[in-house]
Amino acid sequence: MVAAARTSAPIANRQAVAALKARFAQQNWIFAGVLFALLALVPLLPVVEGWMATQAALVIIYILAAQGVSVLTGHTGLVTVGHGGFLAIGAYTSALMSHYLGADLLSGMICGGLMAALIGCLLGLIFLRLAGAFMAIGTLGFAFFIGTIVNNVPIFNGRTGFSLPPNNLFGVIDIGDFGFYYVCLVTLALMTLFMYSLVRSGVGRAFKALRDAEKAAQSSGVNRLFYRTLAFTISAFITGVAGALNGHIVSFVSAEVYADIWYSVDILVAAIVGGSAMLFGPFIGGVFIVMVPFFFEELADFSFILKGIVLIGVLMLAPAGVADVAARPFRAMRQRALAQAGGATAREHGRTGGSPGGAE
Amino acid sequence: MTQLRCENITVSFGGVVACNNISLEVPTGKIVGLIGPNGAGKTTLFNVLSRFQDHDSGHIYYRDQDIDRKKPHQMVELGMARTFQNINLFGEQSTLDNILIGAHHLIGNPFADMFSLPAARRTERSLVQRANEIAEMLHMQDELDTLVKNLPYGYRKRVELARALASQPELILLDEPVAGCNDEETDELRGIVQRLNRELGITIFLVEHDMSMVMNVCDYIYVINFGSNLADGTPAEVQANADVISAYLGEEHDDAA
Amino acid sequence: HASAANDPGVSAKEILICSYQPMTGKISSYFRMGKGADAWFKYVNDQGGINGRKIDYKMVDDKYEPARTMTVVKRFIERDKCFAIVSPLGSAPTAAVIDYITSKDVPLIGAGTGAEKNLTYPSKWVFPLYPSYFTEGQQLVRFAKEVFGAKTVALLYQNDPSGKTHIKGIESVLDKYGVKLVAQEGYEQKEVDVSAQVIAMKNANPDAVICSCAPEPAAKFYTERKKLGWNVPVVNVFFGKSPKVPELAGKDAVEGVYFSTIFRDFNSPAPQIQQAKELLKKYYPEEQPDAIHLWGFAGAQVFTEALRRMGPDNITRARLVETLESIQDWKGSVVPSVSIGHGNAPEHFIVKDMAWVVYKNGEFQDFKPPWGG
Amino acid sequence: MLGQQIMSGLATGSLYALTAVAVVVVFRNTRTINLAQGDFSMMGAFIAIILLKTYGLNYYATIVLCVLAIMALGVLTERLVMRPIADSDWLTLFTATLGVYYILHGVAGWIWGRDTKAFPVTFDPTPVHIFGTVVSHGHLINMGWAAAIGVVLYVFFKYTKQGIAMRAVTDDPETAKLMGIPVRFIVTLTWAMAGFLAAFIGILIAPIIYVAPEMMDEVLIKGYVAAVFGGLYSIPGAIIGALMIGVAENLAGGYLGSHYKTATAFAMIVVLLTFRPQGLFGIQKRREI
Amino acid sequence: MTLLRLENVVASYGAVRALQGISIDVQSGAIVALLGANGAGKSTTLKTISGMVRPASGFVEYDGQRLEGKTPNQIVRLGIAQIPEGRKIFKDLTVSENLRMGAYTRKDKAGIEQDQELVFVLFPILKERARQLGGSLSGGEQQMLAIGRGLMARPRLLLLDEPSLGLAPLLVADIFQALRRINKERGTTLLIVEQNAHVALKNANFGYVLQVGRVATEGTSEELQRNREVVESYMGTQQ
Ligand SMILES: Nc1ncnc2c1ncn2[C@@H]1O[C@H](COP(=O)(O)OP(=O)(O)OP(=O)(O)O)[C@@H](O)[C@H]1O
Ligand SMILES: Nc1ncnc2c1ncn2[C@@H]1O[C@H](COP(=O)(O)OP(=O)(O)OP(=O)(O)O)[C@@H](O)[C@H]1O
Ligand SMILES: [Mg+2]
Ligand SMILES: [Mg+2]
Repeated sequence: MVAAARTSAPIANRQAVAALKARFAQQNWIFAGVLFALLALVPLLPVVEGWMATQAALVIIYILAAQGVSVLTGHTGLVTVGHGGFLAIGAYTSALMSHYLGADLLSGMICGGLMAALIGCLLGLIFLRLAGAFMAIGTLGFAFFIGTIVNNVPIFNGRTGFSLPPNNLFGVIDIGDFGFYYVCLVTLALMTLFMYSLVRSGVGRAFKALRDAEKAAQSSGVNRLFYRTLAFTISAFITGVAGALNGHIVSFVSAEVYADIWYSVDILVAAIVGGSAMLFGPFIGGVFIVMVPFFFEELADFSFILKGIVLIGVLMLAPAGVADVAARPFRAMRQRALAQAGGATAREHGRTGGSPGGAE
Repeated sequence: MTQLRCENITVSFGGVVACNNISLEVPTGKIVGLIGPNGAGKTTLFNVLSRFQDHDSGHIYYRDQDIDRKKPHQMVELGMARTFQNINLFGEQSTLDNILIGAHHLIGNPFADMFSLPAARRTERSLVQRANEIAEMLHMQDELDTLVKNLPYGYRKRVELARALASQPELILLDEPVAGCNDEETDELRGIVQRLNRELGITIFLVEHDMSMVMNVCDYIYVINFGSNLADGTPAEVQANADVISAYLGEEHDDAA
Repeated sequence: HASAANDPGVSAKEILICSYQPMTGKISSYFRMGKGADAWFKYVNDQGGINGRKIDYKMVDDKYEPARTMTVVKRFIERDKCFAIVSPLGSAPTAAVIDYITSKDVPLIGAGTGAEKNLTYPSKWVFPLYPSYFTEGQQLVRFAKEVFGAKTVALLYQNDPSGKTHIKGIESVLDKYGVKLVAQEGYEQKEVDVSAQVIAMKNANPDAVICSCAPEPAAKFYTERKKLGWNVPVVNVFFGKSPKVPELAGKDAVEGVYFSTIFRDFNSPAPQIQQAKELLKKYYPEEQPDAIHLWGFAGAQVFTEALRRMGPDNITRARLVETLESIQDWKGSVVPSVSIGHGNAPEHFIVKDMAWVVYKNGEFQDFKPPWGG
Repeated sequence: MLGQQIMSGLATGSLYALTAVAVVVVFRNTRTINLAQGDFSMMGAFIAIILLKTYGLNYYATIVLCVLAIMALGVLTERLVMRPIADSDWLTLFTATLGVYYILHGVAGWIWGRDTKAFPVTFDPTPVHIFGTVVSHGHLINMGWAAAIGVVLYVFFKYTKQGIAMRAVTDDPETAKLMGIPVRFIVTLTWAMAGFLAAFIGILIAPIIYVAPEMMDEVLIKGYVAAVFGGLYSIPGAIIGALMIGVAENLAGGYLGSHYKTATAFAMIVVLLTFRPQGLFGIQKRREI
Repeated sequence: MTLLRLENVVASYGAVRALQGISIDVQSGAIVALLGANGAGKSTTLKTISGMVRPASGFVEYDGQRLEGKTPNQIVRLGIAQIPEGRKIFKDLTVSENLRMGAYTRKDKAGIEQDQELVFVLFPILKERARQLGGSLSGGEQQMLAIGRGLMARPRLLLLDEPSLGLAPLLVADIFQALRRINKERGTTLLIVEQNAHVALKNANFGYVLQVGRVATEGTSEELQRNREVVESYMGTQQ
């Protein structure tokens, strides 16, 4: 009588529900496949010029950086205002390698990512006990710290910076605008695949558990030290790779660019506006953060104002991120289908950080 | 053999002494109860036993192994799971996910898991299978996809239990499992607890203020008051103990139980 | 017009030139440069343009982020087909795109940057605006030595390429003039307070101070100096020479301070300066005239002068470079005199010489150093 | 020498302190990190310049009008921006205040230009000598105000019914409603208070740091660091944190080299948070299980 | 005289229809118990009264006045206080500050003092813990604080959502005794949601049993205590 009291629907047809869920997963795959195929094919159209490829590559770089943020902020609930620091680490690692060793783009990206991951891992350990706004300020401090280093340690050449040779890949000298775009695109595809796997894995579940109820997570055997550090490491790796690409897109790095918090803020905004707890969020966020200024860029003083208005407007319409709103109709559709198949009222929900004041 | 034993546990917060020299033991395969007035230190003791709270002095032994320095997350690997008095669940996630997180230590190598390697996928399937079985046992198979924050209070307590079970424990600490349940629901949970103990051989240590539960399922009961041991014995002994009656049960208790 | 012979960006009626500006972002106050250039082009257009063509001056926001600058400049050149890039702003942004711009044979005229790379770039397409901080640093030491008779100097500098290049220039001639650098204190671009630095400098007890500061920090320095009652002679670098300094710090705090300068002061009766002031007032009434506006004017004016000299036909980028190189001792702009050399960027400076002023009795007055600079 | 460095550090710290207090007030009562807090002050400073210069008002009348105007701005921000998204998580609110920051920056730049302006009323420039150190009148007045505001707010939150209600609203707005606490009104009041403090701060520090759209950026960041340093909930903590940061920065600038000045504040905060994740005066630890 | 009347109230959370038409009548000065299984809609019923949940249809009438469109804090000012489910004490406020917030709408200083004393007599531990943060209390102590805070409002109608949750047996008896006394001495009307049907019906005059969002049975407590179905479902198998 107790169980029956809650469900007015007939006893669930679990097999039908499972089949439906499998179909939804398949639909996700098809959607992603079509999206990436389109992104790969569009540049082949004759109307597409080199500058568009560069513009698109910049969007992808921001998407990647925001994906990095989303691992921490969206999925693990640790707000970071310091990912510009990882962007810088990736950019400088790769830039130094290519400047001094003539390393190619791929090894630069990998090493940039790994270096960021290494430092991310350390940072995760140092900040083990921080949460909420304390974490935000701590990571901000990290970004400033990286800024001070690249500004003052001679090898980074401070604000004067240094230029890189043209981007080469596997010995192909100067892969050009389109070559660079494809490198970005393939990286994005791989990272997205990884994120998909991560979020649905037991590890992703452990991240979320730490985000939503830390004590309960620990009592279930989730090692806080390990998983927080892992989240930091993965997050830093992805953003580090984005940083390497960010250095190479202009073939130039300088402290004037990276010793500054605005990158950190922009990446965070991209993650939040898109919806940092959703796989598709960073895609929208990346487009947002690059393309909104693109449309306002000739408006001088008004562009500041318009940017603010657009940002607030988007947040009002989609407080949990644009991806959340965009996904709503699909979610509703699937929910109805599930309900028909006999499942109860399943609902997913996007969310970002925990409480701002939390410290251990 | 003793599953869990503690000796002379003392914990204080500033001026408040929450546990004062408490000693007790939970024999393997038994159901042991812990009762005492509000603020007696029961939850604090549970926190100590599950290593969420450091004790100022005393020792804890799990199967005679000293666990004074273990981390909370290591306890499930040893075979100890717990539930919380103030429900501690992942509200934004489904019941299924909440149960699965309980099985966290069974996912194997996190790096294989993270990349969804085939072995990891097999493990995941078996975990989901088990989660379904647990849900069925607790009569909540229809709520697997419901977000936990939308469940009524009594169900959330049950999800807590399900999560603890998912870790395949030898010992479960239950902090007020039937608070917020009516008598019929209490009966049902009592049945479940007894099944867990008899059929799966899980040792159970529970805190509860509902005497119909405590007196009917426990093999042995410890009573604490103001952080100190007050009495212990079989339910009948405890119920008859004058100290326990005056400090905790009250004269009318037989009316309620 | 024989438009067939014209290069991209030039039509019968118009000529498109572009620039990237930090309209938003961390140093948006430097967008003044773009406004200065724009005011000049608006004026030129109101006068009917040049040789029958109006100037379409397109300014785009790059937020001072080189990655964005790159996409912006690629669009300028590939999509918009702009003829030249005139009076853009930023060291890092320019350093990031200068390879690309020159590889497309597009002239880059009067960029607001003092970064070494941009000033010494081995390309004929680049026309730097003002002399390197290195040269200026050398002259500042000479000034301290010969005007103040200093044997020891202290330096306050901005912790960025401008300051660091100044240091290099200064250090290169210390021996030559027999001057010792007894303290060098840096500050960050947006630092709230420079008192720690000033105290440290005062402690070193130098005969004179070289202040490599932008207007706001310079003002803070003079305020602090006055507060400490420290009457050391000071010479300030050119980008700190602004009416802002006495306005912010108070006149008496700045009394007697020397400044190097590349543009004449807005108080100068020179008609070119007065005209610039008028134009700013007309097209950007909110702006308070500032040296950074003049940076924009300088590039824009030199560019329009070259365009005028090229005549209506055959407007090509190559000819633009040739024509620019032909400008000698031209006094028509806010720069007292423009002489552009032949060759690559290091020979192409629009402004070559430092001049000097001293702040006396509430205004900037010309000052002729002993060596007659 | 050391004395002078410390005194100058205290002077700088008092600039951060005022902002840090405002940060704590808004944070405690709305769980929002208000990025526009500095720009409220900036708007206040600009409005004050106009009132003083263009309308020739006297200093005190200016303060009153200016405070009213910025309080209105605070309330407007709450009504138009924060209230519609009040139910979102704090990160969304934080991002929205970034939007407000953009708008105020843009509006100020558009109306008043990007130039740095001098504040017409400056303090008596003759320095004051204390314990063999010099400090300007402006800074002294600042320190005095920081202390006074700190004390008043501390008492307000600790002992008055409305002050406690404000904290209750932060703790759990839903339950606060059940107590009959007018939650919306209290939130509005908080923003008015933020505006009040901001205007005051703007007028007090404008003579020292000059007036420009970005005048408060650096001060705000340091204000945050100070607030976090003090534990984010504690007003005395914020003030002490600010003074400590001011002093540490100045000492680092004087003895280590000035490029390490900015880094010092952050190095301090990182070290502190590593060992005391709840800040110096963090709230009493409460149990979670 | 009827103090509170719910007429055919329907309420839902998104797709979940928690109340499917509930009608309840609470006499002034009565103690009314609300029983039902987990998820029956008991808490939701209280929330619609206090204005936390808006009915989709039907209405709530209090003291002859419809509560439609009133905000929770207006409703509190009319004299309805709620002790919410799950304690919901202010964790970052001290015990005495929590109590003070319970009396937020009151102005009579003396009366507030007096009530605080009453709470301290009822729950002496709270007096000991007066300066400690609410969040540091044990579960049962928090429940006491929540009850105390509700009493501090000195309401005409007090809604209690599972007041005995997590309290020791001895204390449960004490609390109900105290509630009866308050009911008698002050005439405070009580609407109590309780899982412990025994205790509830023993102390109440009247009871409602909810089932899946509907009133399944109602009657005086004697009637309900005699009702077989009720006894079987909610009072468990007694030994
Ligand atoms: N962090 C803390 N700071 C101060 N006092 C505390 C803290 N944690 C617990 N206490 C006090 O310690 C005592 C024991 O609390 P505990 O939660 O263990 O009681 P309990 O026996 O579980 O009671 P209940 O049956 O009410 O849940 C209580 O009086 C409580 O106020
Ligand atoms: N916030 C919510 N969102 C969605 N559904 C909800 C929400 N709160 C309650 N419900 C649903 O409404 C129904 C009634 O819930 P309610 O909390 O009123 O039950 P209850 O009788 O108080 O149960 P309990 O005895 O467990 O407290 C349940 O099915 C529950 O799942
Ligand atoms: Mg307890
Ligand atoms: Mg309920």
